[in-house]
Amino acid sequence: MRFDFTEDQHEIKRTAKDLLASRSTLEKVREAAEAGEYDAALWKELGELGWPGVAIDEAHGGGGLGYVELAGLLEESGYALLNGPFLATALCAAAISEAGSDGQKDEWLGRLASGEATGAFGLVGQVVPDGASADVVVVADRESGEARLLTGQGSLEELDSIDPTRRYGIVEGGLPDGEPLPGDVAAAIDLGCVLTSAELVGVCGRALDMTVKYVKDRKQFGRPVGSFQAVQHRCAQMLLSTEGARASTYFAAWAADADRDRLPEAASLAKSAASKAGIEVTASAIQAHGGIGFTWEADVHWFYKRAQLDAAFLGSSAEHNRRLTALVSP
Amino acid sequence: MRFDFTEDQHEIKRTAKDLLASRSTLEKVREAAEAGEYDAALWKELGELGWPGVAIDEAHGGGGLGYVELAGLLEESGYALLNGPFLATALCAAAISEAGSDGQKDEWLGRLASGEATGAFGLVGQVVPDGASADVVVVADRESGEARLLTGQGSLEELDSIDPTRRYGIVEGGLPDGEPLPGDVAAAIDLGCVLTSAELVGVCGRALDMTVKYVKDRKQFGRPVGSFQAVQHRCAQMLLSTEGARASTYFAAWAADADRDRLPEAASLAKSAASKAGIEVTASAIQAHGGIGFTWEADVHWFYKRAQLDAAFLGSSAEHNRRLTALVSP
Amino acid sequence: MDLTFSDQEIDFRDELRGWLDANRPGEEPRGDQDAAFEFRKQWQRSLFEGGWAAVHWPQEYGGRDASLMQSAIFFEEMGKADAPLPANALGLILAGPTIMAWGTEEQKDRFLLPILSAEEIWCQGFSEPEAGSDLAAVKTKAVRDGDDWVVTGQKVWTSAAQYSKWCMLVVRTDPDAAKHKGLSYFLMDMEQDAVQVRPLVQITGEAEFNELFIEEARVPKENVLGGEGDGWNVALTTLMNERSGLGFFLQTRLRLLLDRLVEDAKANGRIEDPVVAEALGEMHVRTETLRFLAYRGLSIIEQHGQPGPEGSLTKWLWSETNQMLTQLAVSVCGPAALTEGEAWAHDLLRSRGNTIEGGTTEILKNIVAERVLGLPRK
Amino acid sequence: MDLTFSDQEIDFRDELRGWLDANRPGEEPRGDQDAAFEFRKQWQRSLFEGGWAAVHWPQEYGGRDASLMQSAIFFEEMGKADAPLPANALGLILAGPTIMAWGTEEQKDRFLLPILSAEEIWCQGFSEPEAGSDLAAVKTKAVRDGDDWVVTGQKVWTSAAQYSKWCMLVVRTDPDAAKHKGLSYFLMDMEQDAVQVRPLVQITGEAEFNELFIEEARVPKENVLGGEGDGWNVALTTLMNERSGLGFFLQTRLRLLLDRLVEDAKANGRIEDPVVAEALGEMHVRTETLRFLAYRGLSIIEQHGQPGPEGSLTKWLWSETNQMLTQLAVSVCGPAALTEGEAWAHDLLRSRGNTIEGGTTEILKNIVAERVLGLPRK
Repeated sequence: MRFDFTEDQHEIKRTAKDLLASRSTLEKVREAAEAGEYDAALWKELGELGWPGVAIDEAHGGGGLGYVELAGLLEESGYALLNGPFLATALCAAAISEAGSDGQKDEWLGRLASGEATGAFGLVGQVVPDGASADVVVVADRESGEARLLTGQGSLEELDSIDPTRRYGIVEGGLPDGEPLPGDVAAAIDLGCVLTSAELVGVCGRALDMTVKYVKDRKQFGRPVGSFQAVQHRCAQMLLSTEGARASTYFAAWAADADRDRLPEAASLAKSAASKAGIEVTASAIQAHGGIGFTWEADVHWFYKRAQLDAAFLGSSAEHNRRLTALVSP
Repeated sequence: MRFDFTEDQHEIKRTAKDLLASRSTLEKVREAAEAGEYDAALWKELGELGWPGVAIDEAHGGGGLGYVELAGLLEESGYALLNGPFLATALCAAAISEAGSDGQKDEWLGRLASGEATGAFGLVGQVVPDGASADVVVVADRESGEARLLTGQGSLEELDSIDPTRRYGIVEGGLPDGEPLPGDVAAAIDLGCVLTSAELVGVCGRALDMTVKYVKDRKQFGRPVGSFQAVQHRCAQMLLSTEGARASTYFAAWAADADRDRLPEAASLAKSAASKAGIEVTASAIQAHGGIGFTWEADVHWFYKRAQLDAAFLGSSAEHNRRLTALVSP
Repeated sequence: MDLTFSDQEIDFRDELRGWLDANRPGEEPRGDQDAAFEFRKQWQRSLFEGGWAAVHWPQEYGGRDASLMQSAIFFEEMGKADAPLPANALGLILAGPTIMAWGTEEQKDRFLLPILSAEEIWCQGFSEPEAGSDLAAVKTKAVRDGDDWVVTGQKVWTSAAQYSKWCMLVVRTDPDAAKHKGLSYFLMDMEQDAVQVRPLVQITGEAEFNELFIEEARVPKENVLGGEGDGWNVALTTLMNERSGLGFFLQTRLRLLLDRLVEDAKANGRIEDPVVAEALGEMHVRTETLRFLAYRGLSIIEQHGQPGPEGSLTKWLWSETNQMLTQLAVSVCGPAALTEGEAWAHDLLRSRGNTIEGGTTEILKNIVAERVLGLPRK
Repeated sequence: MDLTFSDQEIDFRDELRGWLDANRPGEEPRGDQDAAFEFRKQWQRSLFEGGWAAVHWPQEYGGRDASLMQSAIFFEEMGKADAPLPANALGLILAGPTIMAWGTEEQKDRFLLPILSAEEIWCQGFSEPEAGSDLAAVKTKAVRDGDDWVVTGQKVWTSAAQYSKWCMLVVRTDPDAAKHKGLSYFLMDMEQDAVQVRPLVQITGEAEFNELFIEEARVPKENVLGGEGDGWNVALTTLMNERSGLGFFLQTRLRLLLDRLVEDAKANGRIEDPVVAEALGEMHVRTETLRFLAYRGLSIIEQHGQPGPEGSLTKWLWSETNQMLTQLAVSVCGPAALTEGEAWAHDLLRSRGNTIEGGTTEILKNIVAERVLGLPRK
């Protein structure tokens, strides 16, 4: 057993981190958020690097790697709050790979892999990341197990959410008109949970790193804030939540690649842990920053807002907890 | 508005505290728990002082005071873990006063008031404080609103609980055979919640006092344990929980005397707050005592065990939370 | 124990309700801060004309000599009527009482009436970027120049500074004295070029607070409150007033918020889910407990002349509950609670400040542990 | 990333399973501590004869040179088989490895084999009534008398002391040295009148731990482990071994406990209550997360030679989850979970010790903050 990335996987992740640290800084994320648009040049570059298609099979123009590698990239894109529709496109590609017809795969996977087209994926009645701006959207209904493919930007109504770093859409009413996807819709949703969890792990990781740095530097009552036991214990709890979410998410990504029987349970374990961690860790980060953390100027609020949206997306922690009990007690 | 005892009420409570501090010390509670029996002399004395009958009307041989006074006494008896069947007898008297027939009142209230007879009260399927040793037991069913009066010691099966400071019984199966009580059974249960909450407030208060004293004295790493911020914040949380439960319970006791329309809500507010506080505060007390707190020799575990039983009795915090929502959204 | 209002309290409440019925504030403008402030200023003028601007002030200064309980009733009724806070809340609650306690007759004559009438708005210059909650670490300094003090430094978290004529300013007048000595309390005129106000945008996108950049501002010596070097003690008077009564306003608002959430949960059927029902019930318990604690705290002071532990618990319980309640709204109301501009979404974000502003929860717990429970300082 | 066991790991596991199938320990006697200990001693003899007593020990000392992962598998399988811990757990896990690291050849020859075979049981004499978790505050002192050290003092929380032949004892041999200097690490013979053992009854009514009263006990100088004054460092070796592998045993037990609770909830229908279902699901997440963290921690050490943060998180998460789970059992199982002698009732009480024994959660959080996150000490 090796519950850790291989050297190649580590290398992919490290390279991604370095790239985003210079190309998608929080200053740029802020600019894009305030302007309401993404960095098109960066998206083009990521497409050339093969990010959106890393888990798409080679026959459809993808990198032919797995969900473990994709999860590693998404963790880094969450860490950077990547200025672009990477999660949404990856989710859409995963859904079409999993549940699409051969024709749908042929039509879309190559374009999504190269970044030429952007995608989105979501559930009926819910908020969909980048749903209003995507070229192709897959909307699924967990109850009925059906899904539809919608093409053309604007096929979902735009929703102006509290997280302005991303363009959201909303699916109102029931399942929209569109091409049905014939494959395993439940698996597509589970993959979505895994990948969103990976982003949340990155969000938590960054909120924790920012907080640790801040409380080491910031002094109050004549000593670093981070030397107060209450702050120390808060940071320790943030670490526990983050590492727990990370371990569960890595397990789920591995199950997506290598042990599909365990995917439903693994996806809910990951999404439950990551949703809870996301909300708690980012709220804790604001608190540990004190007054500064409550300002627009400090960057910590972007992570809180992203975590709120991601935590609700594809099912909250509470919903996945119930699903887990239903899985063991059918 | 005066959200505080009157001078007379304070005086009753102070006197009770002083009496119990000398007559029902934790050493004596421990002896009685280990021997499996109560201090009969103390019970006789309390009967002479009129404790069990303080809220019973004068026509039936009681003190003619109210549930506020009784709650004050019960808080002190919880604080001392009073070595005797005071709560159970008070609950039974309240149930008969509320729901009993004239005949039942005439037969039992005077004897309960004087302490000549002991009583108990509980719900079907649940554990009943002092249920196996009482001379008269009222068993109620919240669903059907029915109640039965059972006479003679041993009318309930004994249950050897984790709290050996008290003799418990259990009502197995449905409503037992016995004389029906014709009156307002729901109100009798609500009164039981209020009075049990009062005991829990006392339990919390004592656990907090013991803890504060301990962490002031005990030194580790060269300084008092109570100077560590984690311990300080733990104690502060214990105070918040205790004071919250106290304020809610006093409100409910007042409603029992003076505003019966609000009794159902007030009883659930009190029992929810007090049950939660009881479990949390006493567990926290053990933790703050460190290894010592985990020993039989230290007294703090008696409070934890009592809190566990009281918290489950007549409905847990979660059950009362749901009831509150049902009350506002019928 | 008597949890009904006394006749006197009922009279007070009924008179207030009658006045409120006849003088509804109307709907506060949303999204335009200046308009909203103007609206709250008008509202205070209306209160002033009705004699309701500062019920807790002595009659001689235009108040009603209200008891603590009446003051609580006042804020509770305001909360229930969904009335805004008066524009000059800091003047009414903080500056006024502090000036009454420490001011000279001249200062009282000069400052109190314009506070009441909202003619002159006040802000509070205590916090500093480096000092945070630690008043003893104040660095803004003042040096004497003839009859004036010349002030230089920076303040932060000053709400309403852009609308204020005056600032309650804590400054260091003696750099050599021990940390909390050497402070003085100034009443600083904001209308001078040496004082620059920069809005501090918060995570909701609003700017309730400001930074204050002070570069050789002048404060005449007659505007020192208390004596030179008395700043610490004068500031404590201000801080002690900080939450008096206001807690009832917040509690009442919380109750209204919970009622709204219950209505939303009924409307969309989520209340049928036992998990939601239990969580709503828990919020009900916390909200009512808060109210009981607040009233009990007042009763204890009225009966015993000394505050019990309750006063230091209510802000902590309120802030935590408000955060839990708005988070619960996300699961009850779904997308709407995460949509920019929606009330729930705003409240969710705004609530994160509750455990920071006016003393972080960490500091409040320290205070409870050390001052209420008497645990040893390190 | 590969979360399947390697062939070598599977071979190891299958061999162990085969042996376990043929050598079931049977049912541990309940309620009689001496009989239970004798049972666990027999169980260790059986493990010893099968070559399974200490898989993580080097082959030359009778172990199997097991990798960390194999060691984990060992404890996981033991947990799954509901096997008891071997009687001499402290000898196998703590004393053995510490003696291997610091002992002379004579000491290794003398002590290791009887540890393995359960012929000589070991206990740990670190904690003291006044010192608690603070090893630097150890007061038990030893003075030299010819070739012996003469030891006087008191120890506490020594489990299995009444059955032990030897004690890992931390004593102060130099009263003048700085606090954590001046300590030495003795291997003390328990079979002398100068050592009195008094059982420490815990809140469950059982006595897993003891107090040790030491009044001029003698320890020959050849029973000092490491050099005089090396006690702090030797003790750290012991403490570093404290939870190795054992965590998997606890995690597996927790999983079995949760499975039992789910079965109980199915049997009495409480699982139909969404509030119960959600709570059970949360326990599921915590329990599996614990397992993932534990395995991941091992992988990180195996890959990078350095522990990641996981190792310091698992005991904390385990203890908190065990408390939550047993409390949940009260609401799922009702009266049975509060009945003396019932398994749930026992586990509820016993779980309170989890956040105290082996390092309180407060101490663990300090360690995480300072050593893992690098936050400044005060």
